[in-house]
Amino acid sequence: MIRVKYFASLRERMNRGEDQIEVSGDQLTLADVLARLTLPDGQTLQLLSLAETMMLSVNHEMVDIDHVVKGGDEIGIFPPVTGG
Amino acid sequence: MIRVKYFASLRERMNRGEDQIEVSGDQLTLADVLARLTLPDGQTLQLLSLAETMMLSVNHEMVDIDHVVKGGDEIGIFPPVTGG
Amino acid sequence: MYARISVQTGDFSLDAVINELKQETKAVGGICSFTGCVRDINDGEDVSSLFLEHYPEMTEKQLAKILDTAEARFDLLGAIVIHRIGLLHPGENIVLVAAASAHRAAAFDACHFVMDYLKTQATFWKQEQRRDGGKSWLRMRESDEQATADWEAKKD
Amino acid sequence: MYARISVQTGDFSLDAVINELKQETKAVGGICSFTGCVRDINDGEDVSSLFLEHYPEMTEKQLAKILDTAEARFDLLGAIVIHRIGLLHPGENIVLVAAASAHRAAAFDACHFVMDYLKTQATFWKQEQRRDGGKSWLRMRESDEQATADWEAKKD
Repeated sequence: MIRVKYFASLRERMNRGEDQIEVSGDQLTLADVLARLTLPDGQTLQLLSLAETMMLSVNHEMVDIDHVVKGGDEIGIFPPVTGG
Repeated sequence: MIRVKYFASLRERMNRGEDQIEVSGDQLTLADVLARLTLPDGQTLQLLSLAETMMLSVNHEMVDIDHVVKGGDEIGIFPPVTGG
Repeated sequence: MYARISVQTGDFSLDAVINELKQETKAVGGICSFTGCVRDINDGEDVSSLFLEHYPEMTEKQLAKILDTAEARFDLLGAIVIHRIGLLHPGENIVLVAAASAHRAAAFDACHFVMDYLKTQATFWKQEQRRDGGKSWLRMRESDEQATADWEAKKD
Repeated sequence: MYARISVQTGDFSLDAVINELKQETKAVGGICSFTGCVRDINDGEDVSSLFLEHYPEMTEKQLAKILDTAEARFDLLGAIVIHRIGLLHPGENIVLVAAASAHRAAAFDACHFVMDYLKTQATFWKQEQRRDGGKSWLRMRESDEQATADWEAKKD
């Protein structure tokens, strides 16, 4: 099981704060995970990430889209940060 | 009459905070003024200024040693500043 | 190096932060601080409030990483980062970064460095609420990305 | 631009200064400040106190000139300079420069600029009193002269 958290405008567009996805024995990259997650209109996050910059984290560290995830990981998906 | 004020280490070395000097009709530069002012040991400020950096002001504006002074001016002579 | 990070809803006192950094060591010669606050106009829009969201488990970790990088790069004696979350109004404080050093150039550089990286690396998001009732999530500025890129280029 | 200069014996509050700059305009997005304080060790010597002398009629005029130059060069909304005089002990504040702008880069640059010029242009002198009883007037650091020269070189 992998927990996926959304923040800010992406959380609002997903209409939910998080998802949980099952992982099989296969090696799964973040790109694969994004292909499995869908917006309410059916569009995948993988498609959305081609049009808009998204930042990705695994276990609270920023990572790239080719990062390999494993069961128990917490993934964060969010728009570029705007604090300060 | 020209008023000359000394500050910090120079005030201590002059053993006085200020001097007054008479100005005749001649054009007087700050270099001329320094030649007229003497430390307690007889050394002129002109001589001292060759060995040590001194900052000069006329009427509270920083000026160069070739600045021409006139009666009523206030001259400041002091070591490089060290505030902040 | 003394370091403190706080993500909080309440306001902060800059005097208290300066004293905290000076308590640590009497070798401190200067403290540079940056206080960011809510402006009443942003990109031409009248702002009535800002809502600050963050990624709770991640934010402090990211800020700690930025302070570690600053400590390795600059001659620092201490640093404090405080960032507020929740609803904030024009004039209110959002963020404080303070960096203490024996000499001023390091304090200025480190404070600027931490603010620049916080802008592009720390997991905060601002939603602007306008006087006309509209709401929108702010976008990262290109100038902020450029500021971080400039520090990366200066690294060597 | 809002500007205030004070040469005073008493201490100052950074919180009060930040609020003063924010009162002037709600367009302020960031305030960079630098607080300089007395270190307990300077160039290897144990410092027991510093005595700050200045040229009363000239100091504020010089500081005003520095703020004018900063206003012409940076996108500033306000600036405050406070410098203490008299006898000060390790840990005590000496100087505060605060610069407010809509955006942070201008605030950082202006604050740093004013501090650098204050170091070489404002008529203050420090006499150091050491724990061994010795006293000496400090000398301007070459690094301070260099900092001003660097700003002059960057002017165009």
